[in-house]
Amino acid sequence: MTQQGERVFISGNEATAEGGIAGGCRHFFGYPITPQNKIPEYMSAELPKLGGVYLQAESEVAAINMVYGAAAAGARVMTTSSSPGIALMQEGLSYMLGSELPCVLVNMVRGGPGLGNIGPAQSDYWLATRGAGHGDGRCITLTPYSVQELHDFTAGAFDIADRYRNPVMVLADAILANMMEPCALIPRRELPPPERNYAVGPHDPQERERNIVNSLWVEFDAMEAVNERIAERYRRAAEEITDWGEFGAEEPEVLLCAYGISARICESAVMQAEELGIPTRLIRPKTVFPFPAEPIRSWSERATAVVVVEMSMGQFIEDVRLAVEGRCPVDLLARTGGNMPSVGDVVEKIREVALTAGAAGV
Amino acid sequence: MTQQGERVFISGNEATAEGGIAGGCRHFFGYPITPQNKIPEYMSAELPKLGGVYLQAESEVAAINMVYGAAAAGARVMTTSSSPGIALMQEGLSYMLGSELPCVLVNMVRGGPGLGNIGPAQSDYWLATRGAGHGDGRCITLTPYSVQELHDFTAGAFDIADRYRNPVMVLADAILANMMEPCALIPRRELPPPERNYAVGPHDPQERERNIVNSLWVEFDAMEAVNERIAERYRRAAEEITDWGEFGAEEPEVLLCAYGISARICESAVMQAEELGIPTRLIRPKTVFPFPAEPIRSWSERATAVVVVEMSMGQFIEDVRLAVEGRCPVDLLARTGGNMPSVGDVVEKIREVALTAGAAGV
Amino acid sequence: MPKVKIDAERCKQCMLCVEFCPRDCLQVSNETNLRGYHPVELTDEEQCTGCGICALVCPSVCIEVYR
Amino acid sequence: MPKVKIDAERCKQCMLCVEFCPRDCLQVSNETNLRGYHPVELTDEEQCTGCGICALVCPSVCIEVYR
Amino acid sequence: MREELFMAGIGGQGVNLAGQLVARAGMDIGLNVSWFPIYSPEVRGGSSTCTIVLTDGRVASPTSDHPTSMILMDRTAVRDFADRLAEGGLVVINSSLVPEPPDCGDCRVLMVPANDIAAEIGNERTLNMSLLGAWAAGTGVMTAEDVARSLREMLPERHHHHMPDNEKALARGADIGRSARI
Amino acid sequence: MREELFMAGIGGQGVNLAGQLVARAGMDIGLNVSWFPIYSPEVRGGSSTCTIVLTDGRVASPTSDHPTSMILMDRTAVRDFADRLAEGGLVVINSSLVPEPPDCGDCRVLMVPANDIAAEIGNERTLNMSLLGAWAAGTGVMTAEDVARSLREMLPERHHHHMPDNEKALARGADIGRSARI
Amino acid sequence: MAEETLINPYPDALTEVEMRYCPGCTHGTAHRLVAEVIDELGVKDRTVAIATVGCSVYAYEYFDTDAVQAAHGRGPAVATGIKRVQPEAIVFTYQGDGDLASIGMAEVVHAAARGEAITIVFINNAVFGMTQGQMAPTTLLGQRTTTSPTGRTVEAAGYPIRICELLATLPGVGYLAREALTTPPRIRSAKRSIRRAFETQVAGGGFSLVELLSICPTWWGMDPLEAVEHVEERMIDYYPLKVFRDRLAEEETGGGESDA
Amino acid sequence: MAEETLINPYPDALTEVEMRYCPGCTHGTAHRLVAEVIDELGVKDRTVAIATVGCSVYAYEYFDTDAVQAAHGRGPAVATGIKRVQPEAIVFTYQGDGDLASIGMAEVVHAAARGEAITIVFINNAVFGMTQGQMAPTTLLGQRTTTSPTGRTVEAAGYPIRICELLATLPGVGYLAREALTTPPRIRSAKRSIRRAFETQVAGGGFSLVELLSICPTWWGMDPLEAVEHVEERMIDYYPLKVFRDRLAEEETGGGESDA
Ligand SMILES: Cc1ncc(C[n+]2csc(CCOP(=O)(O)OP(=O)(O)O)c2C)c(N)n1
Ligand SMILES: Cc1ncc(C[n+]2csc(CCOP(=O)(O)OP(=O)(O)O)c2C)c(N)n1
Ligand code: SF4
Ligand code: SF4
Ligand code: SF4
Ligand code: SF4
Ligand code: SF4
Ligand code: SF4
Ligand SMILES: [Mg+2]
Ligand SMILES: [Mg+2]
Repeated sequence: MTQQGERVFISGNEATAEGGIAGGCRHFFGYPITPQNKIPEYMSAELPKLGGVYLQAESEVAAINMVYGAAAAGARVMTTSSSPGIALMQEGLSYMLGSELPCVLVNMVRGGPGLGNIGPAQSDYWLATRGAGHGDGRCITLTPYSVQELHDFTAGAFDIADRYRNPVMVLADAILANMMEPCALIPRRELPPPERNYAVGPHDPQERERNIVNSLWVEFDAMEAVNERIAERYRRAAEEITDWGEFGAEEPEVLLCAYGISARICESAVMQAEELGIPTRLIRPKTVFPFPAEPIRSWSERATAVVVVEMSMGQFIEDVRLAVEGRCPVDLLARTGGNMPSVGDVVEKIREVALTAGAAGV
Repeated sequence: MTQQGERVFISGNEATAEGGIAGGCRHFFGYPITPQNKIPEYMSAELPKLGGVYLQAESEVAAINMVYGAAAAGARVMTTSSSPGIALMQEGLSYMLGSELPCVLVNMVRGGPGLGNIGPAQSDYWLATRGAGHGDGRCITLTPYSVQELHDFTAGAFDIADRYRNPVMVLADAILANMMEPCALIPRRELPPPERNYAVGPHDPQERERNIVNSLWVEFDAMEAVNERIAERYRRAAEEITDWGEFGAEEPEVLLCAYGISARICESAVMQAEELGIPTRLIRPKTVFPFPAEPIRSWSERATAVVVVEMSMGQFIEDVRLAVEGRCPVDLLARTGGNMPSVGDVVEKIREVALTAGAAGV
Repeated sequence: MPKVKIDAERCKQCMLCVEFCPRDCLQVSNETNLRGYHPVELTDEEQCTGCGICALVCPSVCIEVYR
Repeated sequence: MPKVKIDAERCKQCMLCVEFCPRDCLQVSNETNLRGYHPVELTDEEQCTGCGICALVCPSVCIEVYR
Repeated sequence: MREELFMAGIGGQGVNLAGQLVARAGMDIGLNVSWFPIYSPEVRGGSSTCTIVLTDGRVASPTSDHPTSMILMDRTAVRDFADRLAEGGLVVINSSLVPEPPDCGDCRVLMVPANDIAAEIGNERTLNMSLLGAWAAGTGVMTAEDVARSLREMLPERHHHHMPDNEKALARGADIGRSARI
Repeated sequence: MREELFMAGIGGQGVNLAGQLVARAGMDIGLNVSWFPIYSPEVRGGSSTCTIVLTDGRVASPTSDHPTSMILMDRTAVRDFADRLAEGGLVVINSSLVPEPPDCGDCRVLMVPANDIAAEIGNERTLNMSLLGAWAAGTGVMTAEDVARSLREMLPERHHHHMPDNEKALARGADIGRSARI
Repeated sequence: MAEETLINPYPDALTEVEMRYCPGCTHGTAHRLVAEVIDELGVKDRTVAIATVGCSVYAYEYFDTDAVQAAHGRGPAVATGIKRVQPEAIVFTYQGDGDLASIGMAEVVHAAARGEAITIVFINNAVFGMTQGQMAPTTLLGQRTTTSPTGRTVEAAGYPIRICELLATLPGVGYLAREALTTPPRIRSAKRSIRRAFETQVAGGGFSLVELLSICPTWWGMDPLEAVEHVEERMIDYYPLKVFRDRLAEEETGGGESDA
Repeated sequence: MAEETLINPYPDALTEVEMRYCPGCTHGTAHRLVAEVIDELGVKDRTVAIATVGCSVYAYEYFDTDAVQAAHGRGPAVATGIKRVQPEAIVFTYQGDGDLASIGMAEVVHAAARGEAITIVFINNAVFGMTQGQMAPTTLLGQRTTTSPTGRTVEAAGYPIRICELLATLPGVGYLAREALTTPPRIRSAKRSIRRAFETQVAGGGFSLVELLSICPTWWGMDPLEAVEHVEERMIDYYPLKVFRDRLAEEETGGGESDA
């Protein structure tokens, strides 16, 4: 992604925080919540040293609105939270979208619904990809699957947010947040501030007109134009930044689809299935919005069955099914509430669908 | 739906409020927002007369949490709002789900994102059907398309909420809220309070153990069990309450899919298309979660093309595509930001897809 | 002599200036502006001291006082 | 004679009772409970007046005082 | 039969209440009806429009691409909306405010000096009634008496003393309306 | 080569830090590694577990269905987890707290009296080191010296005076570990 | 008349856009006073106005400065975000009583507690104007609104909240006053307080807020003059006009907070 | 020893479940006092405890009454919902300073303003305990926390909020006091206030809240005794112990609010 620096053994939370700094973030507004507390802790120690600002908001509602203000003032700004906190940010996110402001959010998803627990989960998939509150906007959503990717994706998220003037969500989970792995750090850069001709603040009136950041469009046509502008950006993003990884057999019988920590488990399952003689390929989105429908569609034409593995009751699977469009059966392996699928579970599921597909004579 | 009473000429907002009362609601907590202000106004005048409670909450966040408390105490309780307010209720909704509490919400959707405007829109489809905050829960979602249905569905929503111990959302829009039509009112009934063995409050300790309403499940397996229990209820709901209307040609060339106010416009378009010699059939979900996938699937096998009409950039269409699964092309007619598709727009789209399908020799 | 200019198109006929003018020299006119209001006018130039009170209380910011 | 009973399994060895006992008759014992704490015990029954202060300050609600 | 009536004007509730009255009267004579407004954002003033569908069939869309009749109450309304009238449609215009009839092909135009009529009757509140009377007679969807009957139902008791004036205005309008019925 | 080490015990950070040390040492000798914890909800006390993957290939899943080795620090840990060990795996047990070896088929068991060793060395903080030393020697994935080297890197300067004690404990453990290597 | 000069030039910090308020609504008066103060302090080019949600939502069209429209009640949080990025900016929010005292209570209290260097112009008209006259937290007991149709009662809705008295307990507050936009002397006094509040921000003296008792003829069901009288006779009674804190003055005279 | 009697029977309103607090944490003490009061007033069977989010989240396991777990900060809103449905219920929330004074500010102020007939037990330990010791709105200036690693400063985070002083401005409040869970006399006094607060609810005297200065040895980095001393020496200075309002007493003596 960028020039690599020091290689350290580090937790996902710390890698995320340091990724933010590497990406040029100097303003952080957040409210503590497990399992991502190490991020604000890290930021509160580091940002002041860099002349930046760490501010603990009184709530997630306040946090996202501070982010809104900071983004309006032209900052590379970030907030991080976990499920209930992200739910509270929905209105504010919608305002960011309506006002076409960039920011980076991290959601270290935990078991839900409600207070739930602090175990890992992937059940905020819709909240990320279909959320951003009311209205049509969506968060561009990145799904790292390692500490390294948490770092890299968070750092890269700022450029994406700027490019499309849209909130970018890094969607991970309680395990990725807490696990430790080696990570090559991107050097902290003072970025040249990108062109922000929309930002408010002290200015020379000779140089520009006054700026207004606003999401109120009384005229229906004006509002519709905003929606179309946003949709057009999403089309561009789909072409420019859709990203995914593939792993496994070149002539797969079974196609596995998973993202984030589930994809890690699936990689092990791919290897074990191979040993059992069931050629299996994993497609794992690194972006889920925009969604890599194309590779899933084309591989699903060559496979006899698709297995989706996710730590939710069936959210991600809808995007997979929208890509597969009936080309072959799509099966679900779901664990929730903090539980993770085991490698054995996945292998068992692969064996099961391979058998069924075989029996069906496909 | 139930025994019919007086027939009056009434606005959607008033019909909704009176529907709530007819459905047994005596406790209302809400925060004003256009275009549904007539609902709290109506409730503030009527409920106190009935020995009920109208309380204006300090915010939508407070409102949904008051609803949570009232539901925990065993009340038939309701709140109403519009898009930004519903976005603010997401965390609270997730808690209701996690604690398996019933309630009724109404969302009179307006143009978004952000502050947007007060025109009609259908861009909270995901917020309703994929929302309910973080975690896997969803709102059972009803989509009336007339003042009468607003009344009837709202009244009926309380039974559904009780049956599945799940929030039920009545999803309408600024036009349905404000338009006036004749409406046969369901008589106000004092319902026998349904069995609420979970409710807290003064009690005789001889008669029951203490009750705990809670969504915290530290044990992953316990949390997973909650999710499975909820999913099981959704499966039951899919069988028991999925509902939709159909209108138009028995041998359709084009299948129209739309809900709510869009479906009204589509009915006119069906009639006009018929006149133009393009047999067209409308399927309009009355419930969008659970979704009537089955009728759409089977009609899509007989039609040459599907046209989805919605007042959003393409949300509802995903559920249609998940039902159609590639059986025929699915096209979108979208208007947003307060704009509505005209009947002419829809007819034009029908003609267009009929031509394309014809040209493709289907 | 002081002079009071009222932008008739912006006046909303709220009567606050009329009420607070210490010299009672403002009155509603017979004109109707585009919004349908009858704008206020200075009826007695002689009386007006140019004190500016009318402008001070005008919520429509449509009174100019010259002195 | 007053008597103080401490539920050793619940004691978390916070020392608040030891500190506040006006007669200094409580001490950490050599036992280790399941949680790994050394529970407090009454070392000097004679001294104890049964005043109940130890129980008053005990956050673990694990002291019973008989009088 | 399907009548799609579009009404537009400035001045708060007047337009909307008049539209609701037509719809209500339609309901009272057994038609299927809907009334649907678009407010402009200002709290007061600004222009209001509403659409009323009256039919013996299914209302279906409460909106209208090309209304079969219109009541346009001021100049802006005529400028912005007149050309959306359906072919052969009827347009009722408040000629007190818009003296020159719009140019709308084969449409039928009824010029009703509503302000003047109200002034003559000596009751400003009857302003919309002459327009409704003209529309009712002009379209034949209902009679001025139907409108009056429903108005009496809708009006709070304490306003019933306005009924005679309203009925007068309705009748005056209906006279003009009948002239356009061929 | 792929080693999946599972560790469990009570008492806050001890288990996690020891696990992190193994992973870090693995990284330092050029392996691909991951460390992954499950905390129990209480702020303090309660049991902790963690899983370390060490491999010259792709780490893939950081979890382990059937760990190839385990370090179990107390009775609950043995009760709850011992039977998940892979066939032929190695289990290191703190025999100061769990005197009787678990019954786990063809597994290899190393009984390390960690508390006693720490007491002998006179430094409670070295408790986990003898277990790690035994594990390192028992699996051969790394040497006790590798662990010591990485520990020095991880320890803040102000704790370096503990290093000699830690090295002693590692060595004592390694002695026991070597005995199990056939 | 060559010697005649305009004594009240149209404020530079107001655009020419005609304000959409109802006749007599003192939102307009408040806008003018704020704009005059911005002009007088010469800070127009570094001012950022935060429009919130209420009848004054279009404030970004009226103030001729950089502007941000904020979500309902969240103005102080948005202002905080801006100020922390651009400490040189003069940031003010313009909030109604629904916006500030109802949904935005947490944000205003916390901004004040933090001593956030922002200014708040708080329009207390005892009602939700924009959404059709519902009860506000500041609605007086007995007052009829569309959601307290028989008059506000303590039993159903509790007591009206006095925001200044509440915030006066917070040491982070540098300037705090309540004024009324009714009579000419009061309007002059209101302007002095608004000016003082902005001066406090310019001087780095902490959080500042001016509450302005304002009329809503439309939803009070009164004409503007009756409404003015209602403020004078009823509102000021419950909401006394007062400078609650003026830290700059206290510092000048050596007084001030001692307990923080 | 036949004449020996247990002078401190284990409260009926506490379950046997062992509380999960750290050694010395006075959350346990507070629980016990509340349970004793519930017992003494004989209201156990009509009490509904609202557990909120913080170290005391499991309060629903500890209080042997009906219980509801509420979202972070929303306890007063949940309590309001319950009380409005079941006016006979005795409803109390148990909230930490993060829960009540940070995210829950709006809800507590509004419940108090409404004079909602609920009781709040407010544990002020000047830190977010459950989430690993972050700064709270009540963290003292200079205090180190995991998110104020070099000590809280006014510039970065503003002043600590005194909740009682803030709420004392609201006429809806019937009972309001600050106590400390440190020494035996203070603990006895705390119990008297808790009892008074519940009595106020039982008597229909409005909203009641007792703030309890509490220790968090774990995140203060102190042992329990040092922590107790810290409260005595530092916290009480900023948070004076006081009965701010006792409407029942005022009514008895004929005093009380006159301005509402
Ligand atoms: C989240 C949200 N909830 C509710 C609303 C609806 N709303 C708009 S303005 C307003 C209240 C306005 O009252 P106030 O702040 O007193 O301003 P005023 O109009 O009286 O000047 C409300 C409730 C909204 N826009 N957003
Ligand atoms: C919406 C939401 N945000 C954040 C959290 C995380 N959280 C849990 S407890 C807590 C603060 C607890 O502090 P306090 O209320 O002071 O209680 P204590 O643990 O100190 O007793 C936070 C921020 C959450 N559960 N929900
Ligand atoms: S300037 Fe003074 S005297 Fe002249 S009109 Fe205005 S208020 Fe009256
Ligand atoms: S104060 Fe202004 S708006 Fe009101 S009447 Fe006078 S000139 Fe007109
Ligand atoms: S009862 Fe009193 S004297 Fe006896 S041990 Fe307890 S505190 Fe000490
Ligand atoms: S106060 Fe209780 S928990 Fe603390 S040491 Fe004494 S008995 Fe043990
Ligand atoms: S509704 Fe009230 S506050 Fe709003 S503009 Fe009109 S008078 Fe002013
Ligand atoms: S973390 Fe602090 S507040 Fe929480 S239980 Fe431990 S000592 Fe008590
Ligand atoms: Mg207001
Ligand atoms: Mg705390």
